[in-house]
Amino acid sequence: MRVQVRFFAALRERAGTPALEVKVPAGATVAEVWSAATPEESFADNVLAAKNMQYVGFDSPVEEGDEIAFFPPVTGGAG
Amino acid sequence: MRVQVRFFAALRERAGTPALEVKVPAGATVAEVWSAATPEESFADNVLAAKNMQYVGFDSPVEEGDEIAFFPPVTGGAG
Amino acid sequence: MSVRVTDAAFEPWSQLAEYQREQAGRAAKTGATAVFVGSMRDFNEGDEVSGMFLEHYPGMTEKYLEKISATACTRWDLEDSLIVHRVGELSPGDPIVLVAVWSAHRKAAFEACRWLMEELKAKAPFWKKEQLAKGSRWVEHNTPG
Amino acid sequence: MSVRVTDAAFEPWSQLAEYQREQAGRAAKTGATAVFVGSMRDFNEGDEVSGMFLEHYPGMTEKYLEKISATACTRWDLEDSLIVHRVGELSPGDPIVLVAVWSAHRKAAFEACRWLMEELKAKAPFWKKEQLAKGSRWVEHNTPG
Repeated sequence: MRVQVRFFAALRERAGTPALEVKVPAGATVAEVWSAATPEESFADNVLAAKNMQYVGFDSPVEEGDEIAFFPPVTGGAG
Repeated sequence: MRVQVRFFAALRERAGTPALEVKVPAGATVAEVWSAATPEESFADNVLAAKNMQYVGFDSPVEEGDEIAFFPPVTGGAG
Repeated sequence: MSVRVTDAAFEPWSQLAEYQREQAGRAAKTGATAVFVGSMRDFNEGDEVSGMFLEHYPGMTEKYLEKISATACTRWDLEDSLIVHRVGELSPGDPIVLVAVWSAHRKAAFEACRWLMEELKAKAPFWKKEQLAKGSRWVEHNTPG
Repeated sequence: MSVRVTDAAFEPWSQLAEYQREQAGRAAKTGATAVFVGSMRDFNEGDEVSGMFLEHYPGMTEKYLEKISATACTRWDLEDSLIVHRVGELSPGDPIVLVAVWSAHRKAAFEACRWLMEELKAKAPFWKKEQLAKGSRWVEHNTPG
């Protein structure tokens, strides 16, 4: 099945692209999407994931058409 | 000796005047100023006192020319 | 560090804009600003309030507000503070009090702003008299924070 | 309850004045307004910062800010809230974030405002990239509150 992958901030720069589509087997988890999307990066240390714009863990199951986003710890706000 | 007495808010209304001068013996305390200034009010329950614009207790000594203020609990601010 | 007691209606947001303009150049050092604005409600203790008279002790009130502002600067690492308090005749909705604190960090700004409001309500010499449908009454105590 | 993510510079005090004008009539019910404004400093971790790029996740960022605003309304008795957050290219001194909370009582306003800021900093999808004299760097973690 196909899922949409998005990267933000430093991960977007490392991935070299803000978005791509990957194919993963039915029943795949966010961790498998990460591996498919970033074949050169073995570890997902300090990487956060969101599924359809909600935070999820890397063990969360994925469905066809989901948007999976990976990004570093957030640094918004000020003060 | 003479001291200046000031009243605020409900106490000003009860006293019928915002300010008056009283004579008290040397070594008098704020409590004696209260008695001299408000002969009809025996108790000073719920009355705060300031000497020369600083909070003081009723047992605080008073000197010639001091400004002694009496007022109810404060209710400034909002929210 | 500024303290203002005024019998003229004030608009807190334009006061803040103006105050910050006067302090130009500080913005980039500050990082965090915490502000509290208290306004006159049209109800209190179950009654509709149509107007208010706010009395103060000229001289002592300003001294007290300056004292707590200085104390806040020693307890927290603050860049600046501003307290504005209205006196005289007020209408419902009128801003009564503005407390603003500038700091490099939000924790200090939040804590100092709240502390200043509590100290102000606890001991600053102001007294409120409410105008109700049936006459007026002095407010006898402040609500706890 | 309003959430705004904007790539245009904003002036927090005029935003607040304008927002309150839109909500006219509420002032007399509100009593307490607590506000936090966070601005871009010209230093961080010992380095001078000359500019900043603020990235966000369009869609998720707004959803997250709306979620915490709604949660604040269930945890405290609030009349309203406003969150404004800047994105894009910023200069030192520029306001980054505005959080404002309106309530009948100051305790709820203070607590909810601070809680919203902590939730925003902890999880709202924004990322800062600082421009230094020698190149740029992504900020790796937020300061604790």
